[in-house]
Amino acid sequence: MARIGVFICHCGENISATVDVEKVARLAGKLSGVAYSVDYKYMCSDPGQTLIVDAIKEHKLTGIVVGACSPRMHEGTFRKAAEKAGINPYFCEMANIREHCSWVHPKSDETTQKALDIVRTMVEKVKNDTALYPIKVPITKTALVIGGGIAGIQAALDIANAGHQVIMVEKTPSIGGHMSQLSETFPTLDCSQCILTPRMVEVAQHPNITLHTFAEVENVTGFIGNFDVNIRLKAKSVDFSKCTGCGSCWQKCPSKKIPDEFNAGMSFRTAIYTPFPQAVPNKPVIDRANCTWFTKCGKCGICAKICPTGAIDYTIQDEIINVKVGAIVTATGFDIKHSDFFPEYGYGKHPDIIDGLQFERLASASGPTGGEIRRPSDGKVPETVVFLACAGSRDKAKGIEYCSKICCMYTAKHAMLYKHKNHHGKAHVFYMDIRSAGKSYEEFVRRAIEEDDVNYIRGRVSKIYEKNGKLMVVGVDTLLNAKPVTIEADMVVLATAVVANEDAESVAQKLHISYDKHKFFAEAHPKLKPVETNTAGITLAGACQSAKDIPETVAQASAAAAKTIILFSGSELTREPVVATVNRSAAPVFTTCTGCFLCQEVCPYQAIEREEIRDRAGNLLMNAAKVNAGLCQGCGTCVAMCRNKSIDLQGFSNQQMLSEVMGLLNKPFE
Amino acid sequence: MRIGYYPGCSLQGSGREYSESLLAVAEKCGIVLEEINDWNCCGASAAHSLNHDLSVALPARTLALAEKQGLQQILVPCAACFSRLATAQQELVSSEEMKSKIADYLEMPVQGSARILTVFEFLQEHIFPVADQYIVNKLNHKTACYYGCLLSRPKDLTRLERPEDPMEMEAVMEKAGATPIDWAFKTECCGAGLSVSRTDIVAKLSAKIVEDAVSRGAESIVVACPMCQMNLDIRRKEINKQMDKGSDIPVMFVTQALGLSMGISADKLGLNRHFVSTGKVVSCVGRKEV
Amino acid sequence: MKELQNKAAELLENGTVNLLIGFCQDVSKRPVPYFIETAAEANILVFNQDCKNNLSVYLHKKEVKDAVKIGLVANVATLRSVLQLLSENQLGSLTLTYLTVNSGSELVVLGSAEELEAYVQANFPTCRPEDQEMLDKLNVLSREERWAFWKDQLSECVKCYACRAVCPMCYCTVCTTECNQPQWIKTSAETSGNFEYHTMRAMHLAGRCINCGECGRICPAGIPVHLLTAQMNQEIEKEFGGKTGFSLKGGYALNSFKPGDKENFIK
Amino acid sequence: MAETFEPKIVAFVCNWCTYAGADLAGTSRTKYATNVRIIRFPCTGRIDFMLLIKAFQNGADGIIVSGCHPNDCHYTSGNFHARRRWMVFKSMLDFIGFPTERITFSWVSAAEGKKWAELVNETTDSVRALGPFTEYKNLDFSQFNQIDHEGIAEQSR
Repeated sequence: MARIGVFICHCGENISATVDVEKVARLAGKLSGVAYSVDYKYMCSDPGQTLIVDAIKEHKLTGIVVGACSPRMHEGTFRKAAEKAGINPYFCEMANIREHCSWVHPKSDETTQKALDIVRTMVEKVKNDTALYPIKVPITKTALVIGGGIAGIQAALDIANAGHQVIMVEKTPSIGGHMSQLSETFPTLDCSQCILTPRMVEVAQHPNITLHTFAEVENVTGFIGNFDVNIRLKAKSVDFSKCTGCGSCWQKCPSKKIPDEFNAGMSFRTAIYTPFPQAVPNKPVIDRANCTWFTKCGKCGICAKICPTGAIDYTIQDEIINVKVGAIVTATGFDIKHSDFFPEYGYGKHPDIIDGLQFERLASASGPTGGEIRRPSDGKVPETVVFLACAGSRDKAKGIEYCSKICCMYTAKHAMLYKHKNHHGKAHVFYMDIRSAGKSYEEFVRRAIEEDDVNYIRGRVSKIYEKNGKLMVVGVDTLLNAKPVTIEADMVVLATAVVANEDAESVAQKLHISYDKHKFFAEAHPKLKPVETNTAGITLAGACQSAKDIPETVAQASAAAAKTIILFSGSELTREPVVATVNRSAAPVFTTCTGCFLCQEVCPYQAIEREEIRDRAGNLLMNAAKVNAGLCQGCGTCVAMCRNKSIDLQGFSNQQMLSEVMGLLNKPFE
Repeated sequence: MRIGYYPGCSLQGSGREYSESLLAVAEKCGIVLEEINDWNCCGASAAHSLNHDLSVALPARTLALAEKQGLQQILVPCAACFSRLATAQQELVSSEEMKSKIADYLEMPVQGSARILTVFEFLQEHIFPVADQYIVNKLNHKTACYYGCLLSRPKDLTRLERPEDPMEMEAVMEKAGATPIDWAFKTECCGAGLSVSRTDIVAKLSAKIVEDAVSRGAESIVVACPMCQMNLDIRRKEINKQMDKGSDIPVMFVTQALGLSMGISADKLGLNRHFVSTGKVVSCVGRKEV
Repeated sequence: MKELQNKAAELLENGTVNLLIGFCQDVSKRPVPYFIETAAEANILVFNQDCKNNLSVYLHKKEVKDAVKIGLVANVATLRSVLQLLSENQLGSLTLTYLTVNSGSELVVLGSAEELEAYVQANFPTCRPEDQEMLDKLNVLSREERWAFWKDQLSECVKCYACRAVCPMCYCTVCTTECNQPQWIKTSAETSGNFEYHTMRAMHLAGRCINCGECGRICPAGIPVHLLTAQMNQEIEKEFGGKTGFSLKGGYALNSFKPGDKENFIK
Repeated sequence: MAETFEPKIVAFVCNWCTYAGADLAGTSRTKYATNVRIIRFPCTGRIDFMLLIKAFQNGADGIIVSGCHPNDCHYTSGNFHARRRWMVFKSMLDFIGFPTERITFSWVSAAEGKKWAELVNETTDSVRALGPFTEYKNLDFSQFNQIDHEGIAEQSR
């Protein structure tokens, strides 16, 4: 016979202000199966919890209902209390009479009645609660870091330095990401590569880090602590064990007219190449789409001929390797819109209308112009440069409502760099607002305006067209009594919007993580879980989650690393026992499951397995479904799918849910 | 498929040749345009700045008449008329309240269900499929296709594929054998709104347009809006004053150009009515490749 | 007929099948299911239009399963149910041979699941006209009229569960109607309980039922229960595509989804 | 009578979105009708149609079923499966002439406390307008019905 205790919380005034808590406690006491009921000012306070513990002991309670706040708030607290009193914590249920009652209804009999109904419903549930025990899951203490940009690098180093194994997967031939393309970084103007390359080398040399460049994650199965990942190592066509990175192959390669991704298409590279001189690893791969050996079946082959170590091997194929990891850090980075996205700026027709990354390369000492600002069309040094902030960003019409965050700062930096390199040049910036929130960011922008006299114009640019060799930038100055202005420029730099990678969606689907409408990956909670995803064990770092500058990215990467290290700090992980189970019973029935396995399809976690039920002689009697408690996350979709209720969900069992409904409606509402 | 026709005032006055050439082309291609009986002013330029209801009611009446006539689609060549009718239609379909209100004003039911065709949609859907068999001449010359404001804005009404840099008129001119140039003032304002009150401003604005077209080697400017045509043509004297050296580049309607390529006589297309002689273009007919 | 009998005899003779499930005629010349284990009995087999029973239902019976190698005299509906069952991982332990008569009234023998699939897809039936007629009738009725109709119909139900017993898709060893922990379905045959039962039955068969119509035919109260699933299948095919008892792969509409599925009914 | 009728509405909601959304309505003190009683499920995928029938059978006048918006499901696809099941269930009920306007399906995210409040109010109003749900309860005391559907029934025998 159930002996249930009901504990009604006043939550100070929060509940008692609109609910007659004494009445609820009094009437709850009359419910069948309720052996004790009481109300108290603060149930979650220490005395409150002690009250519960004592009551459980004194009245030999078999289960308790706490009528207080949302289970999402204090379920844990009170379950601990129940445990402390010596009953299984899963015999404790919360009746949410605050968020769902006292806070949303006026003081009235209805409100009190509703509170009582909620309590009664949970009493009915508790009657059907069963003892549950946490599930222990072993943890593979190896982390997978997807993406070799600054975010991935930071996370990998932190985890590796904590003494755990890290596998890093980078899809391009070198790590470094967008940061390696940058010239100098705001607000300190220190050279990006100077601060980044040592980190890249550290990654390459770290004993705990296994680096897979030119590789992509193929698919991910498993769950927190136990992910099973297939990685596709794309065919490099170069045997890295032999290659010394001497470079004679790419010097001799005849196909030299391939747009160079690293220089944002402003120079050319060869078919066998390393993306940039400081690449890590500094060994080349063959871009098969552009190599005559592969496009013109077997023509050329020069690199193989001249390679002193015979490292070139055209026969190498893609290889899929399987790794087991306990946690995954997603640091896949971002992309930007390019000038061809803007009809009003000529659909990218004009070579001298460039985007931010292109300018970075122009300004970079390692760039195509050796750091001199020369315009792409004719290599002339531009005398007038116009910078457009918010190119695409904060523009509903362009489908990009959000602020790209980094543009205000790098536009100021670009204008500054240009002025530093061409003292007599003119730099104009069109902007909407200057968003320079960040340590010494505002000062940086002021410096651009005041010391380097960059001309800031508050207004948008409606069109840019070319007229006898000049780019006519037609905009408006909204501050000086809103005059239309036309600037004759030699070069225009668009601070184009930061957007998610093209393949972001497919990556998210491989990882089973959610993403927003702009395809940026979704954090588990905007404030309290900004680095976790909704899939336990998978964290986010950097711009794959939203536009970020370097310091922010590094901070988040370290946070993701911390989360991973915390996970790795224990030998096993305890999980909520809210999982599905397929019933089993004595022979000859064994189970009511008919083995139709229609449930297998609906399980998002591939948690439903086949079990062969055999007699002692080992003859197959039947196939039945079996739930892998480690994989199951407890959504219960299979339960509703199962025609004859052979699968049930612990903590939300058919018996529990039905008795809630009955409890609510049998004698309800009056 | 019956196609209703709403000329509007311009096409009976300053822009007669637009109507004439359009009808000539349609006739050539064996397409009958049914003029809407007893159509009235679309209310352009004035009504919407004075009285909102009136600005809907005026075009709505025409729509109602078209419905009465059982027309499922209406061709509205004039850019201003199109803008007004399309706007009114949107107002009607988006609000039952407005619908009944307007119906009361008009004392007849109005749904706003008919499809309103821009001149480009008409040409693409009805003329293009049959055009090739009628096109006899190549209109070999460089031309600047000028859209102006009302054909390109607002983009939800005008339904151009790329409103910032439309290509619909270019498609027509290529059919006619001309070579459309890439230029910068396709969708700039010609100043029509001020064409009576502040001709000086009109001249300034239009001058920019003509200047850019000429500077990029255009031999003609093609338009699909009677106001644009009027400004660039009639006001040429003032316009030329605004340019360092004047220009006699002819400004014709896209339908006139198409008509020429179909071998329709210049007079029938109203090419004789322009202030700036269109002789140059007419003489392009059959000229060898540029 | 002779052909069928000979084939049956042959199959039993050469041990291709140990048990053959077919039809013979009872005294009143009505075709009734008949099980034969020896070639000798084959000569009483019949197969004609009146052989409506869906014999595949017997394949779930332990006694039948024990025979392992089984021959089945089947019309297309029956073949569809076998196909559906195979897609639901049933009948795995059996080797089945199917004897049927095609539209050209020639005997067809199908020895493998693949042959079965091919034959079914080639001879796939449309909704039975009499059912379609009824559905159309019901669908034009007002909501209240339909309610009244089913209310009147289902008040006749005595919960004999014949519809369940005759259905090849109702193969659960323990049905939800027998669950008493919790008690999902009222045991007594009062109308509300009958509604529960029949709604549940229809939901469980929606997207799986192969429209053989046996449940309706067998109902002692003459309730056209088969219409519920027939209607459901049409809805499902309309919304999600896919036919029941059509392929070995199955493709059960209710354990799959498309991100773009209809949701205009959701606020 | 009708004006004093207060409908009983049961809400079947998922833990991650709609339940949290209702919590949000609470924390932001958004007031709404008292008629609703919430039953918490881990996911809309868990919601068994049998429970809806049971609720009606035991005196619910209206039902709300609500969970995460598509693509927001905490379990990635539970709501997609639920959506199909609801669609089929609804047309099933429509076919037997069940007044499906008494069931409101909805997506309410954890951020949509306001939408939750509105949903409850709208549903309460519409169900109040429909009046008490007696059809189901009366089933067991069904007198013979006026309309001649015997004819239609005959066809099937």
